[in-house]
Amino acid sequence: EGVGADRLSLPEYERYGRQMIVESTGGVQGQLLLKSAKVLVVGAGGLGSPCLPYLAGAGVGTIGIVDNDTVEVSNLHRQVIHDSGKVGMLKCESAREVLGKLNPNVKVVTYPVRLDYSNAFRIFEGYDIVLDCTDTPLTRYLVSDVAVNLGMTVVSASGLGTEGQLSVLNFQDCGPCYRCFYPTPPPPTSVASCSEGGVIGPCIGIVGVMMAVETIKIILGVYTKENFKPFLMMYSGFPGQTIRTFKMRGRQPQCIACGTERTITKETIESGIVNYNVFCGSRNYNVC
Amino acid sequence: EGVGADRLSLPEYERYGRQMIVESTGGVQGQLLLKSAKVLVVGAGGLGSPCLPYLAGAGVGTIGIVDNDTVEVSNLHRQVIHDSGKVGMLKCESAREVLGKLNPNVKVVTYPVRLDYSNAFRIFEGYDIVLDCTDTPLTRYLVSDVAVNLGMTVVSASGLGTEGQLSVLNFQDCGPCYRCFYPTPPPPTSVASCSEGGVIGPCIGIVGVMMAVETIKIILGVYTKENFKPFLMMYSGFPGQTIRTFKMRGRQPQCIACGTERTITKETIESGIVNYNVFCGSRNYNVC
Amino acid sequence: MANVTVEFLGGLDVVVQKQRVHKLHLPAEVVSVGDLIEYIASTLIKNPRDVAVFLEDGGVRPGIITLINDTDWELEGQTEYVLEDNDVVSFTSTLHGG
Amino acid sequence: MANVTVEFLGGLDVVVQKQRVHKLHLPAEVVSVGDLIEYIASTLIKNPRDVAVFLEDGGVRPGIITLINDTDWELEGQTEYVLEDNDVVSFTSTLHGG
Ligand SMILES: [Zn+2]
Ligand SMILES: [Zn+2]
Repeated sequence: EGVGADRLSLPEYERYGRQMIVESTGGVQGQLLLKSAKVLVVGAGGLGSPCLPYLAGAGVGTIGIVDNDTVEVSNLHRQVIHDSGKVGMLKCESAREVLGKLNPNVKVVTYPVRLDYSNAFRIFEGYDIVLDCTDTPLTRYLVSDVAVNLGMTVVSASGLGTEGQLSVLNFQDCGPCYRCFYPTPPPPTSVASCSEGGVIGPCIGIVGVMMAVETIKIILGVYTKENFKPFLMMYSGFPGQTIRTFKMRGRQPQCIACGTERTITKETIESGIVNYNVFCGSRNYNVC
Repeated sequence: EGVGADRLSLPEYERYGRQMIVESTGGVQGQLLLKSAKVLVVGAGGLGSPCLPYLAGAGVGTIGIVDNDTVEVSNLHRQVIHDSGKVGMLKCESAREVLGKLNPNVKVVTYPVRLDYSNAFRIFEGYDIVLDCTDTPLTRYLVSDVAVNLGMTVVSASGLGTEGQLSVLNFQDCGPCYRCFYPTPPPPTSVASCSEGGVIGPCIGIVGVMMAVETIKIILGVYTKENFKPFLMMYSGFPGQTIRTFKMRGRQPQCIACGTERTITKETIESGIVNYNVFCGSRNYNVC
Repeated sequence: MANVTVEFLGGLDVVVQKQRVHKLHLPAEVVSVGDLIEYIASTLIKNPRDVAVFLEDGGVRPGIITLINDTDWELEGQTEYVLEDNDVVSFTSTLHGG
Repeated sequence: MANVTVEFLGGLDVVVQKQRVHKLHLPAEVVSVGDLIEYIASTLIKNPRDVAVFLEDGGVRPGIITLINDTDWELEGQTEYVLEDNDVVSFTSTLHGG
């Protein structure tokens, strides 16, 4: 179906027509923005599963997927992009298969590695936006720090139980970063009492699809430097379904990652001076 | 993996463990409720696509799918359960294939027919809950009328552009029905000015996943006759993502479907006396 | 005299220049929601053909739900409801797409 | 004297008997959000071991976001903010699951 990145083929018009006629997408121009967009999704689990098909379906031109986990039966109640026949397969490869069938126009690149300080820059470079669909504080700080250094916008989300949170970080390299919100990492011991929280599949699923909506808005230019206001959205599934939007602080001048006197740079990250392992307590962090 | 409906096998414990430990699900008892639940989904399009995998993933024991449409390329930006290789295939069969791979414990029954007054009762009977994922007023009135006559709860949703609506109707045969909210059908001519509205995939996607959350709550008994309050939820995706919950009227005594002097009965529906074709103008209703 | 917010949701903003939210300073003679509906039809809707999308036989068109402060107007007295300062009146078309 | 609503979100309700929303009629000496935090630690949290989930070094534990009327308390003066009637103060743990 494909033609060059600067125009749409007839099959592409047919495929995307029903979204191109929505005024907010900006029609052909918007579709070309989607086509030339490069989005990196870190984690093909409970958030990445529902998010990825909508990015591919919408026609995001290049999608990278970072995940070194393999599919387990216990994932499938919420990680519905995978299936029982793929147990043991790498999640990034499982997802690639699905996206390739859904929309062959999309270029899918997989990274079957655990994201860490030594490989993050190499993986992130070349992408416009990164989606943080990971499940540990370590990676959340790392994703944010690397994105800030590369000037990338981050769509960051998380979920547990019946709740989820979503934020757009380092928006156009002027919004707040993860460290602006959370300058001090949480102590591993403080979260012990509610360990093993579990999660309702469609509750984290909604948050994953919300990430796709935010990503599309960023690509289409719905958010601008002028109108963007830092926020944290909080979804709750029980007893009633609600989304609350909290107005958040802007970029913090004293932030060690994005502030005026930064100490978190490509050099300090890659040399291992920034100690991400401080978050790696023995506690299970998927909790509260 | 399966054993009888009254207990869980070890593989089922493994598969559902991460949701069973969420307190709101009620653990083993809740999982058994899901296992014995029979849910009918009318429409495997923009709403059914994201909803169905979460119902199957959660372990809803029996899922019926009614849809006589075939997959088209122009559907795929939002109907992400299907794929490009399935163009021309019946949507209900395409969905069945996906659900079967995701969770082989689930019994999936397909109805490749257009729901109408003559076949609705035969299809609905035996199910506990029906999900209205259809796209015309005709079917919305029909689904509600038949459900009221069978005492079934309806999870009804719709979406267009960047917005969506969701309601739980005829809850436990005492909540309001679709006709309580909309006693008079909209005139076909009134909606001409915004025809061909289009839809953003993940926006209708979120509403579809929200349907799965509501369905699971109904099955688990989170809503009771005592605490259930009629509502209409309204999701908007642009510019910010919001869910608003409107408090709605209860069952209307004068309602011709669920009121004290009903004229819409199995007999009047099946004999064709209730004229659903009045909604079938030449206008495209997928609009406003 | 009342300052009210009026919203047009579910695509209904097409009748009011695609502006979803209108903050109105109402003239003294607009007292009830019924008055407000007349006021919208005569003042806010610029194109006379659009009135038929909003009204039918003088009432809000079937398929449009009216809400007063996020509550179904059926529970609030419908057209009789007397507007208060800072009230939010919302009209939403019923969506049918699926 | 102020009547405020306090919410514990993101799983933080474990420290207050799993009750997410508390409507409090505060004693006169609870004036600021800082006072409120002490009040919560001494009165609302029943199990002394749970205080460490909520507080660290006398302040709200890292990883918990505090909101005053849905706005980050960093924008409202943090602990110094003087409570008013009907204020909503929310504490939410940061979720990490994905
Ligand atoms: Zn920062
Ligand atoms: Zn009724």
